[in-house]
Amino acid sequence: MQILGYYNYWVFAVLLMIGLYAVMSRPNLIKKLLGMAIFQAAVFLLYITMDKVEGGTAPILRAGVADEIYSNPVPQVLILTAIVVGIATLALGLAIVVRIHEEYGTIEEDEIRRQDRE
Amino acid sequence: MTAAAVLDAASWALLVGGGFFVFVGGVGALRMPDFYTRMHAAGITDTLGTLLVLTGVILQSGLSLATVKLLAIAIFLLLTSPTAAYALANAARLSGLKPGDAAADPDPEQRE
Amino acid sequence: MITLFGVFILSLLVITAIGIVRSTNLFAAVMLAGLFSLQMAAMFFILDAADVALTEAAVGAGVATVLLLSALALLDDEERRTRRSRWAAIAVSLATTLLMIYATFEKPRFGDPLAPANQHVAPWYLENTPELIDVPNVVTAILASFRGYDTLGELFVIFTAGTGVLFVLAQRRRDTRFARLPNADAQGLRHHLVPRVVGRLLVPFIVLFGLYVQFHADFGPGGGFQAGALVSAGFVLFALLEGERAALRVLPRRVLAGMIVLGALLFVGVGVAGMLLGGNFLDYSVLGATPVAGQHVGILLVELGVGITVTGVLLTIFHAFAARVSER
Amino acid sequence: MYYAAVIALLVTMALALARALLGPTVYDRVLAVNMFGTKTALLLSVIAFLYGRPDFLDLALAYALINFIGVLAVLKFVQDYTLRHPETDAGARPGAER
Repeated sequence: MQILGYYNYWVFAVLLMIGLYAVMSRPNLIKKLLGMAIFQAAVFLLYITMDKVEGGTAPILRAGVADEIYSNPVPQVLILTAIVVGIATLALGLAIVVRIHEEYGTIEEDEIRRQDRE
Repeated sequence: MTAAAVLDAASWALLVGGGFFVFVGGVGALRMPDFYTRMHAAGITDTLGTLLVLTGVILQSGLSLATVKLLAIAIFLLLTSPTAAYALANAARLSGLKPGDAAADPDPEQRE
Repeated sequence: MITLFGVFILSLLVITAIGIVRSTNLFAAVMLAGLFSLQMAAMFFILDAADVALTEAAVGAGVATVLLLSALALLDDEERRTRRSRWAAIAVSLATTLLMIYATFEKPRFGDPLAPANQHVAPWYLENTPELIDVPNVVTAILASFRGYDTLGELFVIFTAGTGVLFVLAQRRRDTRFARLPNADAQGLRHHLVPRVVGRLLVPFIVLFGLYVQFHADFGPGGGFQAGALVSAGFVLFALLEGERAALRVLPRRVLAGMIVLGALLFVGVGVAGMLLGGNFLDYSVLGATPVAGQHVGILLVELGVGITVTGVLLTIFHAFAARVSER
Repeated sequence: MYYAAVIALLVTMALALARALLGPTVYDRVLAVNMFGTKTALLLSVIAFLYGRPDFLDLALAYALINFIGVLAVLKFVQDYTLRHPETDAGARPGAER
């Protein structure tokens, strides 16, 4: 169980780097945006992992139950707003990609660079 | 045997039965040879498994707000999943996918 | 046992993420991203974050897939195979992963109540919320009241992103000005009878559920962010079924723009009202007869402002993309 | 007792994920996503009871209501796609890995 306790952090690291790898190695702009979404999700996972308290329950207080352990509400507040901000910024990224496609006729990064040089 | 024990036993049976059907649906969706048979496997067990699992949980919840919510979940799932299955099959049929068409997976060599 | 379930879902997450990166078809990648979001929501729920899971559910299932698909409808859905060598990227990612995994051994054990993150401010919030604010949902109390200033900032980020999408996409395309014809694209799914009937039946329930989530936020998981995403999911469903024009007749663009501004103004207005009544900016305790009653009024209004702005922004973004698709 | 149902649901989710990764047609992937969504709604409602907090059923309710939207969005996307590209072999595209 000691090892399993670190598994969340390892998955965080792996997901983060899968996202980074997609952004670095794929010239396709939509793929880059999806990679960024994975990167973002990994950060959410890290924060929510840190909120868990052993034997605890979600921080919505129950009437009449004394000395219950509650998980940490602060990371939840941060991530809750970040998810909605994430979708809004993803939409902005998609809008820019759509405009790039209208101007260049492609969403492949190296193709766009080639056209810029000409 | 008390009433509570009977309820527990019934709920056990329903949950295990529901889990079995859900699992059968999953195997069918993976192993069946073409799209329409896969959908057949997934769609029917989806309905039955959902119903059994939710009934099993309802037996445990007693009469409370949770029962109403579970009933609402059951009703909405029973409305939407057959509709989604219908819409999907209809779209596949209209687009010209014939039963037996997608039988073979693409050559693994060609996939990246 | 629950920990093992978490480990299982986390492994599925990694497999899905690899699938997203490796698939050469963007449509397939978007479908896998939908699966990724479902798994994230289940994982958040297992980790005791009910509010976060509800947000991920509302955003991921209702809006994200639709937005990605409407963007994809304007682009090519096939990724061109690249000849570029990937070894540098693989090496950098792998090395960083190993370094980060090495660093995690310094982290406090998973679920440790004595971890610094759980010792700093969280116990104070948990202890004082019943007395100072008196709502059961501590997440809502922190979001709307203790850290209201922070939430205001997040709201303005969303506001700015919505405005940015409008700046980028709202301008008409030059070359298609004369070629605009009434086309089948804008008709939605009108001729699919069964989905249309069932979908129309669901729309009021989705909006009703959104309102429940909005106004029940003090007692259960919910709040303006989730409610905004849910209500806009209801309207997106309506637009998919009846065509975008029918949806714009119900909620025209002007109304949506008004909602974006109104929600943000409501939030700021509550803060300024607190100042005028002798408190600090976003200090709600002066708004009611007693400080606790004032907090209740303030939280209700602030969450309402968040809900209105989020609904407005998400629907504006959806319509901006959908208008591009039907112009083609 | 809940564990039996949770394990069955998790295994089924893995099977659905395998179907989504394998494809081969667009419809197989949509089927997998829809299946996964239903299973997530069930999983969340069972886990809410496992945790002894039935007030969290709201989450499962949210999925039961809006999981359907994704399928309809795909349907509309495919319909528009075949309208715009009438010449392509529709059974294989879009979404087929070639």
